[in-house]
Order: sequence, then structure tokens, then C-alpha cells
Amino acid sequence: MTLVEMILTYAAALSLLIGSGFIIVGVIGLLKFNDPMTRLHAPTKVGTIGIGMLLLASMLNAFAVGTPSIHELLIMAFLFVTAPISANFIAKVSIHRRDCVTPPEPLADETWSTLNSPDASPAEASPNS
Amino acid sequence: MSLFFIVALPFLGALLPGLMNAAGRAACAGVTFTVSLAAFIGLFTNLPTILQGGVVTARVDWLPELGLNFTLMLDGLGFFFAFLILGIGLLIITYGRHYLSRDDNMGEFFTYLLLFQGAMVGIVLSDNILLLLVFWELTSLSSFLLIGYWKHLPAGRQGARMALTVTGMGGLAMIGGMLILGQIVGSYDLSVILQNRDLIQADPLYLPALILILLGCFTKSAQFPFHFWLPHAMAAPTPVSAYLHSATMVKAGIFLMARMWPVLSGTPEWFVIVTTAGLITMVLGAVIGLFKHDLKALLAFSTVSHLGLITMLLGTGTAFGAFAAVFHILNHATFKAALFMSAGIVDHETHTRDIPSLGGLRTLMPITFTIVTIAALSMAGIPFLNGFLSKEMMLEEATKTVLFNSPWLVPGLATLGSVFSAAYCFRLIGHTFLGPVRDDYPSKPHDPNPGMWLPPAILAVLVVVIGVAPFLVEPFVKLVTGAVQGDVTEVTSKHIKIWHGWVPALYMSIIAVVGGLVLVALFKPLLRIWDALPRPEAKTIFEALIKAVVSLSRGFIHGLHNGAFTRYAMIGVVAIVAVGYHAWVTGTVGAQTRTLQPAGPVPIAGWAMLVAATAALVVMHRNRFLALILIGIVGLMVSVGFVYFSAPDLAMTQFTVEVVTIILLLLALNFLPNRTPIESTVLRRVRDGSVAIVGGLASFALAYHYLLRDAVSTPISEFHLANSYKGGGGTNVVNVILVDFRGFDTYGEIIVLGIAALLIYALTETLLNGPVRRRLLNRVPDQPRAGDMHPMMMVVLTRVIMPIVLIVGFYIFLRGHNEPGGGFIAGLIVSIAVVMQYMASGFSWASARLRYPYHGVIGAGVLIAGFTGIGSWFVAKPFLTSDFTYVRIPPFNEFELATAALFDLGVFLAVVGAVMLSLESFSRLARRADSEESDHPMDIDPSRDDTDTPKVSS
Amino acid sequence: MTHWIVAPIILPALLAPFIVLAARYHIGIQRVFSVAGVMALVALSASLAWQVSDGSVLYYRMGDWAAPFGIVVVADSLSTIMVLLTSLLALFVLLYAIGSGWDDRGRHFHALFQFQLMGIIGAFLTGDLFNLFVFFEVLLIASYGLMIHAGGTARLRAGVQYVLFNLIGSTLFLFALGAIYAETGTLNMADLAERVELISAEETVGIRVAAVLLLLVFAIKAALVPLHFWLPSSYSEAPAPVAALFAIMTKVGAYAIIRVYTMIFPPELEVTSGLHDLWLLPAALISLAIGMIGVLAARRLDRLVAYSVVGSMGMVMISIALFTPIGIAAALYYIIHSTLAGAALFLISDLVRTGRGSLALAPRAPMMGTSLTSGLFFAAAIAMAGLPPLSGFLGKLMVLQAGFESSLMVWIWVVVLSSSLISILGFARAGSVLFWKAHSVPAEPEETNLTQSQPAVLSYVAVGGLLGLLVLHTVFAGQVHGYTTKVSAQLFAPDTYMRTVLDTPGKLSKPKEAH
Amino acid sequence: MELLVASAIGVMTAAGIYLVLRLRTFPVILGMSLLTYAVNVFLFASGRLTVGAPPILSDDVTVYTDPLPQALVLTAIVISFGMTAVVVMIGLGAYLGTSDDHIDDPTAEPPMEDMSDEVPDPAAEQTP
Amino acid sequence: MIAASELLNIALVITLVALAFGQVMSMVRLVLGPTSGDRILALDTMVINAIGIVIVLGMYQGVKVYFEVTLLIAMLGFVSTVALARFILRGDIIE
Amino acid sequence: MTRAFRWLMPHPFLTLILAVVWILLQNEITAGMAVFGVILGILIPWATSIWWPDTPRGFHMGKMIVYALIVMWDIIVANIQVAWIVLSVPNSKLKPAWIVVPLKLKQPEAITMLAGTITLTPGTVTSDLSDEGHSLLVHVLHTDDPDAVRDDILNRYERRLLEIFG
Ligand code: NA
Ligand code: NA
Repeated sequence: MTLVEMILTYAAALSLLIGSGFIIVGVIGLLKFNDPMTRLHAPTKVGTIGIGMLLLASMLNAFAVGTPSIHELLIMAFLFVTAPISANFIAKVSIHRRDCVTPPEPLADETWSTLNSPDASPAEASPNS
Repeated sequence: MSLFFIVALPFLGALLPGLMNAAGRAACAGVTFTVSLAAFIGLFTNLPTILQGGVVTARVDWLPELGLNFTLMLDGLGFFFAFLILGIGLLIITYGRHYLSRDDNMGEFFTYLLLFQGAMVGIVLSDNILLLLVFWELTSLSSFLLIGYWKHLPAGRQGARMALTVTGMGGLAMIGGMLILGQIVGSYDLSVILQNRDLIQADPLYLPALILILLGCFTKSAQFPFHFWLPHAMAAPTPVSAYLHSATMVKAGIFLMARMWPVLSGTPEWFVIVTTAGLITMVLGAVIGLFKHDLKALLAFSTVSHLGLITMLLGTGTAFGAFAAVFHILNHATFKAALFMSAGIVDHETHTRDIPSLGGLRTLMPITFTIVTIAALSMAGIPFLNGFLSKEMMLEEATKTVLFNSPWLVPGLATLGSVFSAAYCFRLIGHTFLGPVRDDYPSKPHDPNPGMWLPPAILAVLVVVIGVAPFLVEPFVKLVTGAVQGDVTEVTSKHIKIWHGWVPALYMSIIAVVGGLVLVALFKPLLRIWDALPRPEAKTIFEALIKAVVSLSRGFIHGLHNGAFTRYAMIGVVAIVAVGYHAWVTGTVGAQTRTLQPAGPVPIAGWAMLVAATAALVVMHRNRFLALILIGIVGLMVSVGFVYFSAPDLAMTQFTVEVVTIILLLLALNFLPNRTPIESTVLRRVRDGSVAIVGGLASFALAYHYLLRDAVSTPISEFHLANSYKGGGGTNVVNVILVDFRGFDTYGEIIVLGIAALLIYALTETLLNGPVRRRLLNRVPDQPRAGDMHPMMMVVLTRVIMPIVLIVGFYIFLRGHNEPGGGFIAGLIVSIAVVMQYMASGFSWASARLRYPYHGVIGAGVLIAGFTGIGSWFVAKPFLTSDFTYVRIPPFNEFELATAALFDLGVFLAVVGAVMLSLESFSRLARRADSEESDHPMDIDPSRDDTDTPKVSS
Repeated sequence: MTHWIVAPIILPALLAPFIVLAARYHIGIQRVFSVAGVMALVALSASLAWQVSDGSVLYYRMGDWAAPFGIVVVADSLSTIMVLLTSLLALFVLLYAIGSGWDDRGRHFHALFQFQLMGIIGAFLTGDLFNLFVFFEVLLIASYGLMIHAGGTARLRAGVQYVLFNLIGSTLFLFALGAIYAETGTLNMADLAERVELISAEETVGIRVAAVLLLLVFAIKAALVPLHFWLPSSYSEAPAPVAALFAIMTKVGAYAIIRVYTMIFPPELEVTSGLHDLWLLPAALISLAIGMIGVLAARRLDRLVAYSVVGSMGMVMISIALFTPIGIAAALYYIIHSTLAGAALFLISDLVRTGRGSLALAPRAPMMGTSLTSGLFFAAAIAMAGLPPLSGFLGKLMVLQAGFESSLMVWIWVVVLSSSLISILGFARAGSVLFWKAHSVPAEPEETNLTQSQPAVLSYVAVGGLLGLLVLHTVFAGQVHGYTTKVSAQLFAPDTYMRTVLDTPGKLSKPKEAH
Repeated sequence: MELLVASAIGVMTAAGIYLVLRLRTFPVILGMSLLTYAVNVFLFASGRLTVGAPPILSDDVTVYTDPLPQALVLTAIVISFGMTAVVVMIGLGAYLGTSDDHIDDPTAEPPMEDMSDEVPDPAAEQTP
Repeated sequence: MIAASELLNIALVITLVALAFGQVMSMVRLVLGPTSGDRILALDTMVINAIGIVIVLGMYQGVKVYFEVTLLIAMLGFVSTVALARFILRGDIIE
Repeated sequence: MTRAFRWLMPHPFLTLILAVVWILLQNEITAGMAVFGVILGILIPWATSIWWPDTPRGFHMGKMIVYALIVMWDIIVANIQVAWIVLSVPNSKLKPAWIVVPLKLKQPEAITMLAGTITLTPGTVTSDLSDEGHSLLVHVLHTDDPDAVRDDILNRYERRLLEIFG
């Protein structure tokens, strides 16, 4: 094992451990917080970083064993691009279901888009037409 | 004429009256008469052979392996019956032509009649007992049609069904009996069977066979206790009653007893069963007959009685008994047919058959009166008429018969029967024709035209001729008797004589006549007693029985098949587990041949996740949305498990399918209730849970068993691993199996998927074109909807992500042959890409701008796969034979060109088409009346502020 | 290797997507292609049947891979006779569907119909167990589509149950296949037959369970009690021509049982003794009884016919369950008979529905086209109830004769004969209510929602064709039974089949390399 | 390991059966899905369990897991996907027609007037 | 000092355990809920953790062919999260 | 020429992304793969451009790279902060808040990028957009001064994005 390989391997191991840490923190947040909106913070991002570290470890390890690989970047990019949208949708769900503290009025417009329900009076909507 | 023609003529001729209905009544009757006459003449062409003691045969193989062949035989007995059937048939046809009214469908009537005639001739000419069965059942069927001929009469329908049920039952029993007989002898040919008396009677199966065959005979010939159907068959038009239910069909049972007489009779069993049944029937029929007010009912019971008489004679098993039986068959046919036709005439003219409403017809209908008197007196046993002769012979035989060790039983009962028999004959004459002329007949009676009275008149003449000059028919009767007896015994040397001297039989005859007169004289008080007597009404009992059987059947069938899938599934699961368990416990468990692999913490955690998710799903399945998430997790865990156990292709497929399934279920859940209510009782849940646990244990045990043992021989996949690259050109063995080794499976698989999509599309179309459409348009969502249908961020992301997903799909497709992936997964990925577009900007916006004809995509996919397969034919290789080569075009790397890729392209297209067509169909259901087509990809777009387009809110 | 063997599978498999691709908006073009396709199918299957009628076995390697590594298609006298029966049935059913206009009451009828044929024929011809599963699925999913064709709430509700029950069946099939592969390491039927013999008497559990699981799968298809529950409501709710086509589907199960339990797990095989030979016959007897009691109990004509199908499958299975050459020969004869008779009855019930506006077995005003329809009903009922002179009676005789050798002979006879009586009673009651009692009901229909119309001529032609086939089946019973006897003998001496399949080399393999 | 897989199959089967016996279409379909998972794993396991040896041929690898069951399961997954889609659609169609998603269909055998015609009617006696 | 590859192996095992712990905890959140948002979030987390598991398994088993699986889970996980959320928000997910 | 170019490559940036993705998928960089990637990068956007009708103009690539680096740094730093919050701040002491971010940005692509940035930098989640698209609703996990967070967002990210999409 050359020195570079060894360093890469150590780095991979380190990345793994860091990643594990973030992942655990993410799920702790998911469990610990007592409000849907606060719960949303931890795993969507901390967890994402954690997986990012694992992907990094995978790349480092690949270089270490002599089969260079960079396609993990693609997954990382994908996760980073989609995570905000996922979080946004989940937040919208909580707002729509009134599961969280009611948000303040927007500054410029009438209301938030999620609360702008097309069903005139939701209370009257009879279940199962 | 060949026997085939004699049998076939009525059947072939049966087509004619039905077809000639339009040609008029006379034509129908005429053609029927001609056909019967032709058969009759044909029969007579064989008479010389018969008279010489010969037997005419004809044979064509039909089902030789089964022993069922078209074997016909004409001997004296057969000739005798055929003569009766065709001869009386001619008279009945003549009579019927005049009897039926203008409203009746004459073509139909004569068609049925000829069918019956053919079947009846078939019975008496069969030399094969299976063939005989065929004709036997055919007479039941044609009788069913004839009794029910007047469709509007409930009595007709009921009578028809009753007759069919009873005779059908007998016929089925007889099938059993005949098959046993055939098995004993080793042949179903009568001529062979009749040679094997000793073999048959020594066989332990003789008694079952005898009982089964006699069941057939007794039901057909209305012997006690199966006599009750015959009177109800009288709902048929009178020609039918005269023909089937007195002269011919009911004699089929008698015929068969006579036919089988050489091999079945002569045993104590035969004697006791047949004689007893005959005796009881004779007495019972006569007693009941006396008190019947309906002319036809009276005659029907008299028929029952006389059939009993003949049966009794056959039962004695003596030569003289057989002789008397044959003679009485002839005599009964003449006088009873005459009586029926006359009764029909009375009915026809007076519009009633009710004896109390009649009387005094003597002067109004002199011809009919004469015929009835001759025939009835013959039946009563008055000398110089043929009935007297055979009745005397019967009484003589009775005096010699010892039943149940009593020499008095048979003669006593025979005399009693004769008394009643004479009584109803006298009542028939007296109460119908004698007495004062009345003025309240429903219709003014007079003698009918000769077409109606001539046939019975001819029979009446025969009654007298035979009665006066029995020596004219004696040789013939002896010839027939000889045929009945076969070579068992010699034909009796006795002669038919009018005067025997003062023998016991004569005293009995005198008692009968005198007793009969006394009974008629005392009729009114006797009737009062009779009416006061409680007696079981056979019809009521039968109907109640049938009704009970039907409601029992209904209760059973509808109770069992109550539309409850849950029960069906439960029974199915229990049956499967039970049968599997049985197989398990009756087998032997071999030694374990594989070592257990250790499980680390990660597999254990994965297992725990899977179990937890599954358990949670069971516990929380009522929240359907949550259930979907949980099932997603189960799928995810299974996928990860597949990765762990070296199956990346499977993991990918599993997970992709999982997501698409969840999308489908979400689309459906939009319409369905979001919660499953609690409906089942705790007990039920416990029961279901127990069954489930048992099923789970079974699958666990089975899986564990196999996992610990190797296959009995090297798995065939060794070949696949060895030849995947060499022969299939791919390193991903799973993919090579899918597109090459077992490409035919995959071909079927994409077809399944294509069909699924077509089905979903077709059903959507049907729903949207049916009553459901209105419901859908007026549907109110079951939960309030959030604003912002097409969120901006999602739309923007999709613009970037969707092309990336497409390129990934393309990559997966290309790499599939050598790395995990392939056409199927690629197809799903591309579908997902399009679904993302739909989720972002909505189906209507996306499809309004770009819409693929998904039907065509499916069709193209399946066709491409198919034509790839066929392509190999052009290089003289079997369907789906693959080929591949490597190509290099700078600047690209060397790449592989394989027919398998073309096949995979077909897979890809079929998958894309199928998934998209299904999703599209689901989403079409959701389009509401209030939804507008949106013009924009996203609802909120501040960059539109400048152009100031109106906002679309929902 | 002639390509004709796979033609009956490939033809509908290409025709269907072609119809979807090119003719999905034109019912006329669909009809032309569909009928032409089925006619070609009849010709193909007849020629195939002719080719193997001398006892030879035709064999085809998919992708040129030799058995057991690839999938093989095998045409022997048994499979070809089933294929021929299928295509003949399909022809008349298709004509009826066109004549009655059923095919135009929903989308994609003809494509689904062709796919259905592909599935059925594929199931008959394949020599590979997993491929059999695939074809089962093809025929099932096509049958789902056909069953709910034209929609309607009752039909859809019955459809849900039908699909779900069959999904359970498919799941079970996979369990069985997993067990088979785990135990033997192969999927090819001929190879399986060889490998099963390697299993020692000390470790029979695995193969025994596999064998019964497989049998249960086929029993579901064959609607054997207590796995028959899916049949009555789905067949009676299905559109009539579809139900008529389904008459062959239960026979796929019967075929599979015959194939697998004569070649792979023959009665004399020690390791699987005491299983299907033990309980298949009782189950078949109960099926027959329940089916025929159902005929008596039914309150609607379509139900009655559906139950008669259950009963007739019981009859078939009784004969099969004997696992004797004459039993199988009788079963094959009866299969042909009951397929044609059942299909004819379903079509006739549709004639009744068309002419009468209702299938309820309750008095209604006289229907249109009574005399012809009643005549057809009478004939078909006679056939189904096993009355002479039609083939049902002959088939019944064959089954009874075959039953002689069984230890349950008395039971067979009692059940066969008494259920015959019950069905006669049931058919007689139904017929008299439908066709006779109408005459005592006032002419004006009391329920105005009953729409009556005169059935089309082509409908009658189709029904007449099926009954004509029944008549031929009766008249040439000797020849047919002679042939089924030959087929049966071949089944009990599967050596030709197995050697043909296993000893022919393919791509990259020499003969016997696997063994 | 074998015990884990076998018991997972058992658990999924049991849960699947339990849900299949529920009264509404939706849980029954979920139950069918679970049964499908169970049987797919069972079929997969018929090639026995091998860790870390996917059947992707490579020069430096000698051990591969049995690829055939994988191919079979793949086919089975696809087929059951089609079946699930179909049953969901048919179930939905039935629900849309009746607003009732019970799986049991008591209307399958509707009560109907008795077809027997045993009530004698006066016309019966007036046979011509 | 521990050899690099040994350390890597230990780290891999630790990571796997961490991921498994993460899965179990997410599962707890999923079952507890209480809101739909929580449940979707828990599923999303589990999918992302599953990606991690597959990556680490690939390293652990020395198998290089799990990349496609990972990519696929990432893509489809996102799609399913959006689909579930859209269902709560709008009922119809591809209106 | 421009028109032909725009027809061929409606979204040049996307073409670039796709080419890179293709190379990453192949996991090796060769000329052939690059060419093929570019071909795909042209073909796929061309086929799907109908779903991306309005192309953002005036996109400044250089500023974008700077922005990306800043965001990446922020992600790393903020992740550690949030991890600390998760581990150390009890629920009772947690101070979550809603903040409303008024937008000067108009282009959907720009707003989305801002929203994504806000979410990716831990501690804040973009939760909703106002019904005319002029404000963002952001949830903050733990802050004493919501206004400061808002100003930080406006100054650090929105300003730069206004320049990028200038
Ligand atoms: Na809903
Ligand atoms: Na943030």
C-alpha cells in the first residue's frame, strides 16, 4: 500500500465516521424535536451532509484501491438539488394541515400559496362524494 | 329394409314436419304418416326371416373401445314391439291430425312424436345395451317435450318435469346396472349377454345390477312405488297419452324385463322383487283408478294396473308366465289405445273429461260408445274379447305362484285386482255413456269425423277378432315368447283357449265380473268412504320433495357462495396450508447440507426494520396513507436486502416498481376513502390472525427447509454463468437470462404489462362513457385542497432534473447487458421522468404540449420484441436467437451491437407505454368539471407581473 | 426444427399489438384482422395436430438454447389437441362476439382476445414450468380485461374478486416454482422428470410439498372445490362470449395437471406417493356434486351455466384423478365435450338475455326468437346434463367405465349418476320456466326496463357451429376416443417426449451435457 | 442469515394473509403486495443466499450467486406490478359505481322470486 | 496504529450500524407520526439512509456495481416524497 | 445564426450539465464519451424544450461559480451549527421562528435557487411562497433575532442572485 493510498484510506475512514455522526445527529433531531417544522430541519440537511460524506468516502476508497471513481458526485449533486424541494413540500404539508404554528402574513401579497385553497369552504366538503 | 333405416327413418323424418309447418296441417300430418308408414313397411320386409326363426342384425362401430356400437337386432320380440310402435303410431298420427286444434303447432308436435317413435324403435331393435340406454333416455326426453307440449299449462310443465325426473332417475340407475352387466360379461352386446345367464347370476354384482336395471324398468313402466308420474303425464294431448303412456313408452320397461328375462329371471331375487312390485301395482292401480273422475286419469291408473299385471307375469319366471305376459302386452295395447283415443274423442266433443259431468252419451255418440264398450269389456275380462283370454292366463299363472310361502297371496290379490279392474271398466261405460242424456254438457256432443274414430275402431275390431279367434295370433305370440325366453326354457305347449273348463281361473274371473258389478252398484257410498280416507297424494309428496331439494340446494349453494371474497380466500388459504402440511408430515426430512451463514448487526437491523414495518402495516393499515408509506418501507427494505444478497438488478427493479405502484395507489386513493373503518369483530380478527400466522409459519418452514439444503443436482444456472458472455455477449448474467436465455419469458412479461395498460385504458374509457362520468364530474374532494397546484420550485427543478433522469434512463438501458440495468428499468426511469413533469406542471399542461400515443408505444414495443424474435428465422435460427458483434467508430470506444439490445428496446418501449398509459388513464378520471386547462407551467410566476396575465388559482 | 410450432403463439402475439398500433379506432378493421387471425390459427393448429398425430413430438428451442437451459416449446398429441380445441372454440366465440356486437361495447376487445389466445396456447405448448407461469399470467390478465369488458358495477365487483383470487393463485404458483427450483435446480419439465427420480426416499419433504403446491395452483385454475369460489360469479358476470371463451381456461388447469402428474410426478413415483392420488378424487367428486347442485339452485341462467362448468370440471377431474390410461382418455374426451357445451350454453344464455331482456329464472313474457333459442338451449342442456344422444352421455359412460378400477368406484358412480339427475332436474326447471312458462305470462312486459331484441343471425351461426362441433364429437366419438386413448398411452410412456426435449443439442451445448 | 430471511418471508406472508382477509378492497390489495414481496423473496431464496457476489461477470471474480432466480423474480415483479395496477383500477371502477369498497359482494346472489310454478291455476283443468 | 484497511473496515461497520440506527429511529418517528408531514419526512430520511447503506455495502463487500442502485434510489426517493406530499396537498398528484 | 443556435440548444447550460452527467455516469473521461455526452446534451433538451418554454436570459456564469463556493462553505459551517443545536439545545429552550423574506427576484429560476440555498444552509427551511410570488416564508430552527436572519438572506444570497440573473 503506497502512502497516498494509505492516506486516502484514512481519509475515507474519517469521512465515514464524520458521515455517521451527521446521520445520527439527523435522526436524533427527527426524533427529538416536538414540532413538525423543527423536525424538518435535522434530517433533510444534516442527513444529506452525512450521506455526502459517505459518498466522499466511497470515492476516496475507490481511488485508494486503484479504481478511480467520481460518479458518486452525481448522486451527491442529485441529493443536494432535490433536498430543498422535498423539504419545501413537507413544509407545505404541515402548513396546509395546520400542523404547525400559523405563519405570519406575507409582506407583499395576500396569503401564502399553500393556504390559498380553491375549495371555498373546506369544512363543508363532505367526505367521499 | 336395413334395420338402420327403420330406426333412422323417424329421426330423419322428424325434421320434416317442423320444417313443413308453413305448408299446412295436412302436409305435416301427411309427411309424418308417410315416414312412419315407410318404416312400418320396412319392418315387414324383415318378417319372413323372423317367421323362419331367424334374427336380422346390423352393425356399425361407434365407440368400440367403450363397447358402445350401433348394433341392431330384430328378432320376434323386437318385431312384436316395433310392430306395435309403428302400427299404433300410424293410427295415432291419423287421430292426432284431427285431434289437435288450429292453435296448436302441429309441426312441432309431429317432430316430437317422430323423435319419440325413432327412440322407441331404437330401444326395441338395440343389440347393444349401451345403445339401448341412448334410446331409452331419448324416449324420456321426447316424452318430456310431448307432455309439456301445451306450454301454457302448469299441469303440463309439472307433469313433464315429474316424468323426466322419475324416468330420468331410473335411466341413470339403469346406466349403472348396464355397465355392471357389461363388466361382468365383458361385452355390451345383448346377443353376448343373453348367452351368459350362469356367469351373470353367479356374479356378486348380480344383485346390484338387477336392482339398478329394475329401477329403470319400474320407473319407465310406472311400477309401484314409481307409479305416480304416469297419471300426471296425462296433461299431454290425448294422442300422446294413448301412444306413449299406454301403448308404447310405458311398455319399454316391460320390454326390457322381457328382453333381459333369460339372464336376469329365475332367481329368487328376481321373483320376489318383480312379482311383488307387479302385484302391488296391479291392485293399487285398479283401486285408485276406480275412484278417478277424470277419464284419462282413470285410464292412466288402469294402465298402471295392467302394467303391474304384466310385470307380475314376467316376475314368475315361468314359461307360461312369459307367454301370458306377451299376449297381454298385445291385448292391452289394442284395447287401451282404443280407450284413450275414445276418451280423447269425448273430451274433444264435450270439452270435458270429468265423468260426473258426463253420462248419457250413448245415443249422442253411438260409434264412440260402441268402441268404448268393446274395449272396456275386453279390459274387464268379458269372454270373446281378447282381454278375457290373457286375463284368464294371468289368473291361472297366479294360482300356481307361491309368494312369501303363501299359496293364497298371489291368487287372492290377483282376484282383488281383477274385481276393481272390472269395476272401473263398468263404471267407464256406465257413468259416461249410459244413463239419461243431460243438457249441461260444456259442448254439444256428437260423433267426430271418421279420421278420429276410425283408428280406435280398427283397434276395437282387433279386440274382437283376437278375442274370438285367438289361434290367429297364437303362433306369433309363441314366436315372440320364444324370443323372450331365449334358450332358457322351451316355449309352453299350451294354447290360447276361450274355454279351459271349470278351472280355478274361471271362478276367479266370474268373481271379478260379479264383484265389479257389485262395486259399481255401490259406487256412491264407496266413493264417500274413499274420499273420507286419508291417503298420501303422490304428486303432493313429489312436489314437496322437489321443493325441499331445491330449497335445500339453494340454501346450500347460496350459503356457500355468498359473495364473500374474504371467506373464499380464507377457505383457499386453509386448504392450501392443510394440503401442504399433509404433504410435509407424510414425507421424510433429509439432513441439512448447507451451513448457516452468520448474520451481523446490519442484517439483523434490516430484518428488524422489515418486521417492524410489516407489523406496523398490519396494526395501522386503517390509515391508508400511512399504510402506503409503510408498504413503501417494506419494499425499500426488501430492495436493500436484494442488494445485500448480490442482486442489484432486482433491487433496482423492486424499488422502481415500488414507487410506481405507490404513485398508482395514490392516484386511486384520491377517490377512495382515506380510512378503513373498523368492521370486523375481535373474534374475526383473531380467527384471521390465526390463519395468517399458520400461513406465515408454513412459508417460513418451507423457506428455511430449502435454504439449508442443496438442490438435488447442479442448478441449470451454471450453464448460464458459463455461457452468458460467450453465447449471450453480456456480462450481466441476469440481463442475459432475461433477454436471451429466457427471452421468451420476458416477451410474455412485457405482453402482460401491455395488456395491463390496455385494460386500464379500456376500463377508464368505459367508466367515462358510463354513469360514473357524472359522479366524477360532480365529485367533491374528500379533503380540503391546498393552493398552488403547480409549485414554482418544483417546476423549475423539473426543468433541470427531468433531462438528467432521461439521460440516466438512457445510460441504464445501454449498460444493462453488462452492468445492472436493462430495458425494463430504463423504461420505468423514463416513465418516472415524465411523471415528474406531470407532477410539476400538471397532466393537462404537459400533455397538451407534448403527448405520445402511448398505445402505439406499447404496440411498437411488443412488435419490436416480436420481430426481433422472428428476425432469427431469416438466418434459419429459432425464434429469439441472439447474435452480437463489436463495432468501433472513432472517436467512440468499441461498443457492442446485439440483437438482444433490439429486444430490450422493445421491452423499454412497452414499459414506457404501459406505465404512461396507465397513469394517464388514472389521471383522466380525476379531471373535474371545475378544472380549467392551465396555460402556464406554474401557478405563481412573478416574472409574469409585467405581462399581467390573470392568475390561475385552481 | 420447424418454426410452425411457435406460430400459434406468435401469430396472436403479433396480431394483438398490430391491432392496438394500427387499428384501434376502427372496429371493422379489427374484426377483419381478428377473424382472419383466428382462422389462420385454426389452420395452424390443425396442421400441428396432424403432424404429431403419429405419436411424434415436435420441439422448438427458444433462442436456440437447448433444454433445460433455455425455454423449449413442445408439441405433442396432447398439447396440439388442446390448441386445436382452443382455436376452434375461439373462432365461434369470436363470431358470436362480432354478431352480438359485444366486441364494440368497450375498448380493445380484439387485442385482448388475441392476447388471451396467445396465453392459452402458450400454456399448452410450453415445456418449461416458469414459462408456463408467464403464460398463465398472460392468459389471466387478458381474461381480466375481457371479463370486465363493457363495465358495469356488478361485473366490476365480481372482477375484483376474480382478479384477487387469481392473484393468490399466481402467488402460490411462484411459491411452488421456488420450491421446485430450490429442490431440483431446474425448470424444464422433462429435465424435472429426470431429476425428481434422483431424490432419495430419505428426503422427500421438499419435493412432496413442491408437488402439491403445484397441484393446488392448477386446481385453482381448474376450479376444483374448495378452490372454485372464483368461478361462479366471474363467469356469470363476464360478457357471454368471454365466458364462453373462458370455458377453455379451466381446462388449462386440467391440462397442466395431466401433463405434470403423468410425466414429472407419475402415479408410480415413490417420493410423491400418497398425495394427489389421495385427495384429488374426493375433491373432484365434491366439485361435481356442488356444480350440479348449483345448477339446480341457480336463480339466473348465467349462474346456472357457471355452476354447470364447475360440475363438468368435477367430472373431468374425477377422470383425471384416476391417473389411469383409460381415465385420462375419458378425461380428454370429456374436456372437449364440456368446453364446447359450456361455451354454447353461455352463448345461448346471451341469446336468451337478448331476446328476453333478463336472465332471471322467473316467468317473463315470451321472448323474441323463442323457438330457435329454445331448441338450441334444449340441445346444449342435453349435452351438458349428459343425456343421450350427445357427447355428454358418452363422456359420462367413459368416466363411469374408467371408474371401475378405482377403489372409490361406488362413490364415483353414486356421485356421477345422482349429480346427473340433479342437473337434469335443474336444466328442466330452467328450460320450462324460460321457454314454457312464458306462455302463461301476459304478453306486455311488466318491467319496462327490459329491452328485448332479436339476436343477430351471426350469433345463431356461432352457437350452431359450436353445437355442430358437439354433434361431430358425438358422431365421431369412436375416432375421437380412439385418439384420446392414444394420447393417453403416450402420456404414460413419456420417453419420446423426454428424449426429444433433452437429447437435442442447442447453442453452445452438446446433448446430455447437463446430466 | 438463513433464519432471518426465512422468518422475514414468514412474517410478510402472515401479514399479507391477514390483510387479504380484510373487508375492504384497499387493505386486501396491500395484503396482496405483501404476499408478492414474500413470494419474491422466497423465489429469490431458491437460489440460496450469497453475500457480495452479484452475477456480473468479471475477470477477477470466481464466485457468483445463482442468477436464474434473480431473473425469475424480476419477471415476477414486473408481472405482479401489472396485476396490481389492474386490480387497483378494477377496484376503483367498482368503487366509483357503488361508493362501496367492500370486497365482499352480497349482491352476487340477489334474492329473487321463486321460479317454481307449483300453484295450480284453474286453466290447468281445461285441457282441450 | 491501526492499519488503514482495518480502520476502514471498522469505520464501515460503525457507519453501517449508524445507518441501521438511523433507519430504526426514523421508523419510530414514522410510526409515532403524528402528522403526515412527519411521516413523509421519516420516509424521506429512510430512503436517504438506504442510499447510504447501499454505498457502504458496496465498499464493504468490495462490489462496484451498486452505483446504479444508489442513483435510482436517490431519484425515486425524491419522486415518492413529492408524490406523497402532493397527495396530502391536492389529492390528485398529477392534476 | 443565433436563432439556429437557440433552436439547437435552447438551454446551453443544461446541455453542459447533461454532458457532465453523462461523463460522470460513465465514470471515465474519454473523448468519445465527451462527444457522446454533448450529443445527448443537445438531443434531450431539444426533445423536452417544449416543457421549458421561457429561457432565463443574462445568466452570469462567473458570478454563479463564486456564489456556489460561498454556499458550499455556508453549508459546511451551518451544518456543524445545527448539529450542535440538535445535540445541545433542549426543546424547551429552542426558539423557532417564521420569517418572511420579501423578494426582489422575479425569475422563477432565481427564486428557486434562492429558496434552495436557504434550505440547504442548515437552520432555515424555505416553506412557502406567497400567492403572487413576492415573498418567501422561511422557517428558522433556532434564533433570537429573526430579522437578522432575514437580512442575512437578503444581503448574502438574494443580492448575488440578482446579479447573476441580471
Ligand atoms: Na381519498
Ligand atoms: Na437552510
